Amino acid sequence: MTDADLLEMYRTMVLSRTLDQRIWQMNRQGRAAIVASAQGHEAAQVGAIRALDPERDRFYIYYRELTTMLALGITPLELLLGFLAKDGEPLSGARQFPLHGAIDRSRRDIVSFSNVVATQLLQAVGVALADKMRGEKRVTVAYFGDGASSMGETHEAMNFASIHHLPVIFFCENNKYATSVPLSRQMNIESIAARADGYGMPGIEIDGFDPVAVYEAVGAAAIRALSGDGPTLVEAVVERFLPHTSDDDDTRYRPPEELEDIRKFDPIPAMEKLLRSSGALDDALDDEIKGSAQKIVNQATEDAENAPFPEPHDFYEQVYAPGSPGDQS
Amino acid sequence: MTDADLLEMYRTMVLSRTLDQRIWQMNRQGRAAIVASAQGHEAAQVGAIRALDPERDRFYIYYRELTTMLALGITPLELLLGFLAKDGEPLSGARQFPLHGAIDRSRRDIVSFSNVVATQLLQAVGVALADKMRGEKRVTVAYFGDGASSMGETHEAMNFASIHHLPVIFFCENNKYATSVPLSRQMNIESIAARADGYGMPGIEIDGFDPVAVYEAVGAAAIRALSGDGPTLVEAVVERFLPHTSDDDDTRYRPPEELEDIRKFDPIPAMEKLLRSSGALDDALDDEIKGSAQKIVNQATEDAENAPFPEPHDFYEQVYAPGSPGDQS
Amino acid sequence: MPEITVIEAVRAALREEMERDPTVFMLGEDIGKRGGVFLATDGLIEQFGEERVIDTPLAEASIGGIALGAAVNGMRPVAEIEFADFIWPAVNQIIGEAARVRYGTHGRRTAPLVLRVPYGGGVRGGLFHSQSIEVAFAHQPGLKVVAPATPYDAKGLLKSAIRDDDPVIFLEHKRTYRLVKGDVPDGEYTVPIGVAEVKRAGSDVTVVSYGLVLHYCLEAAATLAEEGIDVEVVDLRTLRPLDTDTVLASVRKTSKAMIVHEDTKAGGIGGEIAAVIAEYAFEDLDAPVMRVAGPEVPAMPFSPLLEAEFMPSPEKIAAAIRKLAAY
Amino acid sequence: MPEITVIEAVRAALREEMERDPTVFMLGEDIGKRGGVFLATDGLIEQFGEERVIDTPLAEASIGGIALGAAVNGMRPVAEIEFADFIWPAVNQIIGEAARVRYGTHGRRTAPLVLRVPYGGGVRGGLFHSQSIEVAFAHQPGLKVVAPATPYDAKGLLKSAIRDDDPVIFLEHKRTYRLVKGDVPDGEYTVPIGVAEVKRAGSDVTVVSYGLVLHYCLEAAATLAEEGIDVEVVDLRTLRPLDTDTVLASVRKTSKAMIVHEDTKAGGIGGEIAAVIAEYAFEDLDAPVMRVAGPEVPAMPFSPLLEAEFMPSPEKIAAAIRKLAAY
Ligand SMILES: Cc1ncc(C[n+]2csc(CCOP(=O)(O)OP(=O)(O)O)c2C)c(N)n1
Ligand SMILES: Cc1ncc(C[n+]2csc(CCOP(=O)(O)OP(=O)(O)O)c2C)c(N)n1
Ligand SMILES: [Mg+2]
Ligand SMILES: [Mg+2]
Repeated sequence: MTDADLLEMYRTMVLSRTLDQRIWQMNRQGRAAIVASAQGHEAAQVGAIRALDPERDRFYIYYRELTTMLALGITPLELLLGFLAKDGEPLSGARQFPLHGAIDRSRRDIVSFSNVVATQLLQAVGVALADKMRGEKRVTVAYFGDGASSMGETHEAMNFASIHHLPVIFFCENNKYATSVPLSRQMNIESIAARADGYGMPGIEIDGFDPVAVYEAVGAAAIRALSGDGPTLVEAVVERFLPHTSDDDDTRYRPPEELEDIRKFDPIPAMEKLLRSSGALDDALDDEIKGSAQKIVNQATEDAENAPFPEPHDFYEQVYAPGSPGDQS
Repeated sequence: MTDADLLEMYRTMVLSRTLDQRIWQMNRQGRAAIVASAQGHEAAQVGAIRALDPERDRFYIYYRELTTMLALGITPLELLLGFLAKDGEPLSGARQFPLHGAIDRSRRDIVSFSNVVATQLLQAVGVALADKMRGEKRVTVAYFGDGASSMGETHEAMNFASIHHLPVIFFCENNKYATSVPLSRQMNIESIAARADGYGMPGIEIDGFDPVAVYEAVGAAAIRALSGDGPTLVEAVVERFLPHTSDDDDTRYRPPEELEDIRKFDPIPAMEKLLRSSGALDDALDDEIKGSAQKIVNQATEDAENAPFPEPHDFYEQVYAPGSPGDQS
Repeated sequence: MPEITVIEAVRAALREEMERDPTVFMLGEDIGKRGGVFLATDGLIEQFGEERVIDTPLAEASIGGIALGAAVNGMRPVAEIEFADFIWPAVNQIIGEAARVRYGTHGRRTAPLVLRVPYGGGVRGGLFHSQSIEVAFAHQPGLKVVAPATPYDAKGLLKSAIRDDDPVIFLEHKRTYRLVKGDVPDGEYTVPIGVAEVKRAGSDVTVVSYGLVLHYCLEAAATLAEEGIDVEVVDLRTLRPLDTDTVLASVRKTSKAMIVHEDTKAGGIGGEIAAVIAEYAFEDLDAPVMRVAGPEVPAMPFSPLLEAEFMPSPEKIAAAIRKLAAY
Repeated sequence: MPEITVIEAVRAALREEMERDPTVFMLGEDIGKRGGVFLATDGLIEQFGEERVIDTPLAEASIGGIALGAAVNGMRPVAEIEFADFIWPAVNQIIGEAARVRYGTHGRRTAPLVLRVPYGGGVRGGLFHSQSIEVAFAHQPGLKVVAPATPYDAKGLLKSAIRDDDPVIFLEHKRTYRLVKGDVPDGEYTVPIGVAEVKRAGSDVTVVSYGLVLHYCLEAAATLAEEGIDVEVVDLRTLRPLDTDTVLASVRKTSKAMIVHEDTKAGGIGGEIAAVIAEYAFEDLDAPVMRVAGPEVPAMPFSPLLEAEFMPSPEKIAAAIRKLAAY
């Protein structure tokens, strides 16, 4: 990985954090209805995308993938339109929660239909099965949290993908909490990656604060997938810096020491330090990166706030295929 | 294990085989609607019960547990009434398939509500949770097949039981087929017991043709359960000697060589040989055991055939609690 | 009589029943220290400990199946599904199993469990935090389905549900949690399952409803009273078994019937009520049986104008009643 | 026109569609060498190979979810649920997800999948091999639900379902598989989704039905014809979207309506049909809208006399029609 690569990752992480803070703030001001923050997950998300091909691969994300979206080229304005449920939102026409729906396939194959945890895993497996049947060489990445690992469907998805050697990467962002439920009440093991053995696939646990480690693990998994050898479970251990969502209050269930501890190490300043020490980053460049993130986010905020809410004129559209029985549009 | 123990196991196995053959034959004659045979599973089932306490423990069985039922003291007549859907059937009042329903709790805690594969596992976990909450020292055994291991609910059951150190034995009778689907299309691993690691519990694979090996494995699991240390996954590898059920035709999907191979070793003659070689069994005793099994089954057949079908007079009973809203009885 | 909210009524019922009966316990996601995402179980883990207030893994099939097993083994579990939208993984255990335990064992086992299910929209919940899921459950014999609209009914019916010897699906409309207030006596009382209530007496039109939109029907009735239309509003309260007697008595009096629910129309509960009226009150009817219900789209959208388009409102309901009254 | 059975019609449709369109493939339990437990897929793995006829693990959520993923990614999966009774683990993916894909992505993704579901009783299937499960699906906007009764309709509708761009639940009544025979042309044809058919014209009473009991209604109609009662029998064929025009036209002609289904009554499809009639044909009705349906027990029992007690029969239906005709 070159300094240029590292710098680009850094730029995306800074942009993500800036945007994330803005959205959180807008929620607190009553301007955004609900927000799930990616703060603490940025390094893992940016490292994973770096190892993949945004044009070739398919991304079955979940709601905490703000950095992933930015790394895949979705703009802050588009994302903000989603958070404000405004017209022009690119995933669902503002029919859905922020980050839910799908990006036009001609642009990116990013899908996150639903809020229902873990449903995307079986769907991602079906997507990969279709690619395999057609002989298309693509990787499908199924993103999920530690909480999703408890769902029966997650078991079924891993099992099927491994039986059929499907080109899937199961990418787990383990932030040690499913809303308020800590790992110790979710499982009697230390590492989710340890489950991989039971499906006959490789599993690897990595430090999700280290984007290069994530890049390497996902890269290896992608090579395996593209070679037809089957799926891999990659577990990136991260921290959730903020409450589960803007509706949550994590002081109810996380001890004060823990809340203090998790903020002690932050992958973004860590990356800054690394880049500065290698000489790739100096004050001027860092100012440019942070300043431009701020500018982009400010402009996007203004534009998104000025956008109208969608009117219900197309309310009955896309229930069924146009002209098909049941179509009321 | 004493010779007397071994002899009693042998007696149950012989009775089970005799009854099983009778039921299969009655199905072929159009006298029993549907039959799932336990032939090939007898050693595993009898060995497991030997290690448990029929009065203390709870048995969440599935449809292939004919030997288990006999070993727990349910009579051939009672079972035949079930296979013929006759009045006096002790599990469901003949509302259900053979072997489905529940035995009066005052007699035995044997439950098999439903034909829906794997549903019993989560229920068994809930049962064990209740025992733990009340401080009752009992083992709950959840029986299932290799096919059931694919269901999401199986994953959830094992995970929860292990988190809460519940007194459950997950007893898998792996006969290498889910109806027609061989292991290789069910999983990309060799042994289901290997999954146990991923839940933080012990898993052991044993030869299900060896009742003593099964007895020992289940015995160790019971001690662990009763000590409050949590669940164990015991996988008994067996063979399904007959088609999946009487509605199935296994020659459609099992190669002729395989069908021949699986019958080469039969745990019942093997047990006979073992007992004879130790001197515990001679011709006279063997004749008595086989003859009495035949007599019991003949008498039960006659009695069951003479029994009437239940009339619909209580058709609306037990939909809701008597006198409760919705009760129509 | 203190005035409390629906969520307070639910919480009070849970606490009192746990105090009364040691076999009552709770399981669900985030119901422990978090107190439930709606704070229905706030304070319970502190009072009763984590043995009786169990935070489950994120796994709804587990919540259904483990509650069922514990119920069969002598306990009275009260399980929470975090949002109704997430109930589908549990239906195998609830519709498939719990509903049939008593019948399929000829009474040898029973399943006295309660599944508390926050449902419904108008809360900016979008496609997956707004669902009405009553139809699948209300259709299944063996289950009871309760859907209170007021704090009084919520508390009294939840107590009845916990004491009931059959599986009960207890539907709590999320929008009523903090919006709807009402008087609730301090002492012990229950409200019987299976009994509807006339929430407003009237002579011109019968409106049958439940849940959040019951309140919208009452609002509409108040508006129409000023116009000289006297509306009787029947609150079903229980969706299985249906109290058809109360519904039919009302229709026989007014001769005009309308059903209002938030759930989508085709195949909704309204169809069953209309069918009962069309069969058993046919001779009394002076007008078609009409329905006001959610539109035929897969779920409630997120953006505010879209959500408003979905929801029945007092105005939409009043307009429909006006038409029916004029028939 | 050769006479074939329903199962042969299903098999022919599957084979022809797989030959026609390489994106069509099959997945389910035991559908490979076993040919499906009802032999619906007999011979397909030999003709199309195990890449296009996939034996899944015993896991219905997988069948639903993987079919959905493949459909979203350009394929046309036809999934089999071995028995309707086992569909519940899949509803999270079908009702929760597949039904909402098009709406929730504003058309950016679609889910052209078919779920073939053998359902219904009268086959000594007991509590868990006899279920009618149409209600939960027919209530969900975004899904289409088809339930043919004859070989001709089964073949033509299955082809339409496979070519449809939305998720279709295709209900095959198990008892009709070998019992019901009928003429089916050799060549290519389809039957449109969403269109009911008058299977017998008559002037005195309209009977609306579908599936196995549609045939019982026709038997009852034949009996009653000899008694001078002229029954019109409407076969719904599609349960969502409902063809209310055909139903209403018939009721406007006969002025008397009855709905017959095997599924239990309260909250069944019959409620919706009755409601539509009570709203839109009110002025034309000369009698209450009546329903004949399964009893309010959790499921169909196994023992023969008990099963018979559950099932609607030509005699029970004829008796009910006689009453309605005499009203
Ligand atoms: C099936 C289902 N159950 C419950 C919820 C409510 N819920 C939303 S997110 C969440 C926690 C998810 O935790 P995890 O998978 O670890 O992801 P994280 O938010 O920590 O990134 C819960 C319980 C849901 N969306 N879906
Ligand atoms: C959820 C569910 N899906 C499908 C079926 C149909 N079915 C009944 S038994 C069976 C195979 C079970 O195999 P396994 O668990 O290995 O048990 P075995 O019969 O081999 O002992 C299948 C597919 C079912 N009963 N339940
Ligand atoms: Mg987490
Ligand atoms: Mg097996």
